[in-house]
Amino acid sequence: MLETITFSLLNGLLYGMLLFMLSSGLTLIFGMMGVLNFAHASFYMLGAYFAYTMGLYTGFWVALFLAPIAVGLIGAAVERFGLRQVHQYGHVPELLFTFGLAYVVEELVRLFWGNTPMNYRVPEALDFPLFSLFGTNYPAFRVFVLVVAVSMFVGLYLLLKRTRAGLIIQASLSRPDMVSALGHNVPQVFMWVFAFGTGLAALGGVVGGIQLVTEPGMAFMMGPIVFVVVVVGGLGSIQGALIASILIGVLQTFALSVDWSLANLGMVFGYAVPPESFFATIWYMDSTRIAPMLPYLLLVLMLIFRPRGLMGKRES
Amino acid sequence: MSQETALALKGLTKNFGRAEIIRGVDLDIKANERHVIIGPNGAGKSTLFNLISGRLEATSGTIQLFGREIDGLPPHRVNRMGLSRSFQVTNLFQNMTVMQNLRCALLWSKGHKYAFWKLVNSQQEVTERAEELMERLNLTAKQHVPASLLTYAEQRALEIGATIASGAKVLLLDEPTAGMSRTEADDMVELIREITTDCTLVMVEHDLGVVFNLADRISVLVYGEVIASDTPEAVRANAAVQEAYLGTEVH
Amino acid sequence: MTKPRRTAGLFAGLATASAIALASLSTAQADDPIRIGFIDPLSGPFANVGDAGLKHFRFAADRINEEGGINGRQVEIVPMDNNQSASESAQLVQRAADRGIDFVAQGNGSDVAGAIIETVNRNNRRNPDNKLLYLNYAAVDPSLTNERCSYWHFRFDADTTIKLEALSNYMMERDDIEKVYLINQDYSHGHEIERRFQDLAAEKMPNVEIVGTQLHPIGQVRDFSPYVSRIRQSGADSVVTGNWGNDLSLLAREAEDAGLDVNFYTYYAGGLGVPAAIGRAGVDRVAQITEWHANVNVDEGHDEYREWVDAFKERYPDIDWYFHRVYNLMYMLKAAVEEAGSTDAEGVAAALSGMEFESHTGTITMRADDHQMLQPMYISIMDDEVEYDSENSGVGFRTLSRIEVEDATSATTCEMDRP
Amino acid sequence: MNTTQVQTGAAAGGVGRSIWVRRLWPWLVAVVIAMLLPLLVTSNHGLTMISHMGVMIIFALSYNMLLGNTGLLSFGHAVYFGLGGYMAMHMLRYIEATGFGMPLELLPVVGALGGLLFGLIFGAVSTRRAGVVFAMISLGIGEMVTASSLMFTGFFGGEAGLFGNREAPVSLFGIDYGPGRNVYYLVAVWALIAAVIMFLLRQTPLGWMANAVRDNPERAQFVGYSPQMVRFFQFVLAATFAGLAGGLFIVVDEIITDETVGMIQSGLVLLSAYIGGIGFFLGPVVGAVLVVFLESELSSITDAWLLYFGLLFVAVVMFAPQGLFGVAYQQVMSWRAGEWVRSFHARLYATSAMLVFVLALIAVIEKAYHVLRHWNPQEPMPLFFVTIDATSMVPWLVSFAVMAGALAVFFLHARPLLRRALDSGEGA
Repeated sequence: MLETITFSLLNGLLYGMLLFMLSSGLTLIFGMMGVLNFAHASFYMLGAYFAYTMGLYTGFWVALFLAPIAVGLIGAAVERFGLRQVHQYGHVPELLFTFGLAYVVEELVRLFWGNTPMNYRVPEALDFPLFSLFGTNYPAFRVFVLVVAVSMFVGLYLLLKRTRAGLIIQASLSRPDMVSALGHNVPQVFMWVFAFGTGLAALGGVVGGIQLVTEPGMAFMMGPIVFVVVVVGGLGSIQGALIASILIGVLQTFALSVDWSLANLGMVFGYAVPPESFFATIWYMDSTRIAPMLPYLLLVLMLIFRPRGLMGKRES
Repeated sequence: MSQETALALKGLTKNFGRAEIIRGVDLDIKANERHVIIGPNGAGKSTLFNLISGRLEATSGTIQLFGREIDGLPPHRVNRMGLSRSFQVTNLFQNMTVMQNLRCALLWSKGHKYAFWKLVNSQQEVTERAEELMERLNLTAKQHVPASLLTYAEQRALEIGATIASGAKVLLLDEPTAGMSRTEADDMVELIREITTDCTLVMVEHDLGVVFNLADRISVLVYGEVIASDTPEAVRANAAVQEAYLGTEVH
Repeated sequence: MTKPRRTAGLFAGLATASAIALASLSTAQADDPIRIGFIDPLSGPFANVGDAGLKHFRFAADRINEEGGINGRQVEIVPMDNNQSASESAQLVQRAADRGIDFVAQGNGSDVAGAIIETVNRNNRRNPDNKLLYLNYAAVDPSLTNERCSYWHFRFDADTTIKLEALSNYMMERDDIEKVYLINQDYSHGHEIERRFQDLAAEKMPNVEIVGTQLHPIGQVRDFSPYVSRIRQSGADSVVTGNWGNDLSLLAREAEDAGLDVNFYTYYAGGLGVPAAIGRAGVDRVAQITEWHANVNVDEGHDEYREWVDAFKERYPDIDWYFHRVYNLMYMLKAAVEEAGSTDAEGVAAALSGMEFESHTGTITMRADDHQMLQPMYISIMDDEVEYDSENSGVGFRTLSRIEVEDATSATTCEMDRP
Repeated sequence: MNTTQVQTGAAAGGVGRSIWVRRLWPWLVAVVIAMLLPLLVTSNHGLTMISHMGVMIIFALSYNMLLGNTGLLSFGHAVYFGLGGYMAMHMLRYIEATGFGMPLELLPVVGALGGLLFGLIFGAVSTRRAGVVFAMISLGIGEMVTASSLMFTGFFGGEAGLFGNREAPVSLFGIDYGPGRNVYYLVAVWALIAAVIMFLLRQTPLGWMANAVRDNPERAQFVGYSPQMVRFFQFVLAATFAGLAGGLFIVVDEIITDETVGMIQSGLVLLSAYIGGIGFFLGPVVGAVLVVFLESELSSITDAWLLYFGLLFVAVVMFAPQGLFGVAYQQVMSWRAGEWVRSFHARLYATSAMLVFVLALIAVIEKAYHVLRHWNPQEPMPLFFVTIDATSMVPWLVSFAVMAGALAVFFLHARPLLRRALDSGEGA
């Protein structure tokens, strides 16, 4: 049991940190620009593909830095030539623009890289078991992912709290109208925030593409869950995104690793639903089968009872 | 004039964080009186309106409308109980025409509620009443013009029209003449006088000419407290008021 | 509307234009080539799977055409993208019938296969002069040749029951397999394997204890570590799984990462991205049960077929000839059309039903009772020192055992309506 | 989307007979088109496609009751479509099994009731707020229902879905619903009924207040309406019509799978409504027809169809947020205003420049697909009536040159010219 808990925690944390790398950029973009970027996971995918392709020529370590920058530049271009045009029509068209963009990016990835998963592997320097726990090896690359994610959080935190640029961004996370009031070139600021946010997603893709699988469906798979993280954490809140990422990561991992159903709860109270009754399906449903639904349940409940999320300062 | 109390505020307070904006307001407004609230900027007049109309929730205290408690109710419930308000900043259905704005304002009071089995255009009563209102507001010629394309004075008139359309017994008007020229303001005052012959009016106003011309009673709100509430003459003579308000602002 | 006339006029124009466009698109013509409608996902998340199948069919068709075609007629594969959707597929079957296509082929997803059977049945009933045959090359749900069996459906792959039958015949003779863990995707395919394997274990594998069963959501799990730690806790030495795609790749990689020492017996480790995704992690660890794999040609010396496989690789360097059953399907269809003398669905169906065919792996039979192919099966394991690797991954498969036809068969409950 | 908010207002005055005649004739045109369409489309597949168009028209119109009329952006509207469809399918199977006497014509009503039921349940929790909160709740509910489709296999029939036979129930009018044509007429009649009802709903007190709540929820409160209740009623009605569409869908397809409740279906109805134009009653109708047509036909013409689909959508959002119908409407208005007379040549010029650009872009995309996706890129490739070798430089250079040229002409010459033409008109 201790083994299950330890590993669930470790793996939940790891998955949570991957989620955080995606959601931090999304929450930043939302907080600042009010744009719910549906294509955010597409930039995560581009990060993975770019890093894979660059890595073939430059090796993993250079790609780790170059790929997010390249994707960030694409993000800047998308903002400059796409979003900015749509901005005048309001937030719904902005959101729909990114919705369409997600389709286009996926098709382009299929066009250039094909439909099959990429052979994107752990770099040799990290391809060894770091330690062994209860007889199970823990690969070094996972620890590396954790290190990258944590340093990203720390870096982001310092950037926001300690630098002038960060203070501007922070101010505008809670009061977007402030930016222009402070005499900043709003479109320019938006462009770089968007670039920065997509770059963060790409960094998540560089390591996530290895940890998971680099294939054209990866954006579609991650997209909705990242929204859940950002909304649960509170739109525009980096700390909230971190907490929600880990919460959802651990929650999902636990639900998968512990066999549990309402029937267990019922037994504690000495109550059981007859197996043939209407509610029996729900009553005897394993937690493992409910697991994929949990984040969305959390999302809906959160929005009903606390629409600003865990750490959010405003509703929308 | 009947002596029934239309609106009664008791110990009303409102805090924003640690800032106390309304600090224990007690106020009785009789039915059918024209009651004007004055006070310096930042005294909390608009906040008071927002509390009464349900836009904001009071921190403590009670609000009664014809003896029924309304504090804590959402704005639409307050409205249905016979209290209607206008806004300092024009707050209309900008994309709808004059006619549509007035009809929307009439639908609930004419008992149509959320009906989806009858057409708005075939409700003769609503149409007639809307036409009547337009006539009174001098907006008949503009009935098919979207609210966003009206002049400022016309928008203010429509704002008042939308407020009174439902035939509410208590009207809250928030600076109806703000930003208007002298003649426009005079027209507006005439309009208000005309439409409030048989209902209770509570109004926030800066223009003291308008205030003393229209008010049956005046309340003076300073830093979230009512320091005086009396007839215009008595308020004019009140030393505290002169010191706190008139003395500093009126020459 | 304020401007009803204008808007209605526009709408009328648009509708008329599109109607004319429609009309021009859909005219049936029966011309020279024998056409096979290939219905599988060619876009969207499963595109790689359908795309690989299409390449197999095209290659085989080109070979047949080079050899002179069927009855002198060329064979043409008509790709039809179903987006992995059952209802889309049903429409495509209709379209195929409209176009005068006589055969439809499909493989991915038993749900889609079920829809196609229904639609083909319905079409053959409602349009008796425009009948279709459905050639199934990969959908393995047993019900398709049992309670839902149809005279118009022919399955060239072994169904789940047969695969497990073969696997159990292999396992019962291995004394190093004692504790088996079943992990499967939570949908009918996975359920079927779980149920069927448990039955077989009780029936004839006294040496095997099932130490755990697990269903997991399909295509949703990004992190298999909780499952792997459960497998470890169960003390299993073997895992049987019907997982495919990422669900298999991630599972095998996670097992390798965690240092889990078990063998995986799988359905789909051999193709469609899985070898590349698993790589050396699978050597001597991941086994598959299939009707053929490339190194069978080396072991059994099928030189002619090696040439075929090599030519395919030359034409499509990214993938390998994987579906031996597409070879069977195309050449059996050829034989059936030649026997029937035409592409008339009824004649071809009659010829295919019960047909015996000399394939590279031996004599195979399309059982007349239920139109299920009976063929020898191979259990093979990943190996990085074999002649043919899979999809340029550096690992291929080495035969562990060949299961002869009589050990790779199962009874059917099919009660077929025959015309 | 703010162009024609409450279009009823202009004719607010009397309701004379002549107005009714004028109002009625677009519907008569629609009836005539719907009646004649099967004469042009005779193949089974074509009939299925136009039946799907009918279904999608109802679905997209119901979606627009949310997005266009009430300002509620839903990412989970397919939930009600799909669940309605499942309800109808269960009824169909029940009829098949027991011979229950419900006629096929009324089966869609079962779907509508299903939509109503789930609309009541989910609407109650999701309409408290509009905006992002509503959008995210709808996304969450959509994902939850999708996830549960594999948990409750009894209801959803697992991934294989459920089948039914539309010939099993009796017919009210003794019609044989085996042939696709008869089913098409059933769809057409229902689509027309649903469209008329939804059109009239826009003009009821609820429909007006939906617009009011969309534009200014606060003011709506101060005229006595609870925005939440207005949203809730609109939501439930929209879900009911979505369920009706779902019920018709299973009559056409005789199969239903869990993809009908899924994100892709929800996305498709959003695309349909938006591409057509959410500010107009007929916008979603145009969008639905176009989307079904493209989905069904484009995929058999080109591999790149999803890319074109995505690009079309992005282009509409960027350059024509009023939707395709909105663009057409503007052009007609502009024609009426006489602007076409003085700017006809400039318009023609600008449009053809753009058209050339789009054609060159299509050429580039097709060539890219040929080179990158075809097993043998050297194989000659047919493109716009010529056959080219996509691996040689020349066709690429030509395409890019044409693209750049067309863009330059458009931005540097045609557009300024068009602007001048229009401005001079205003001055005159």
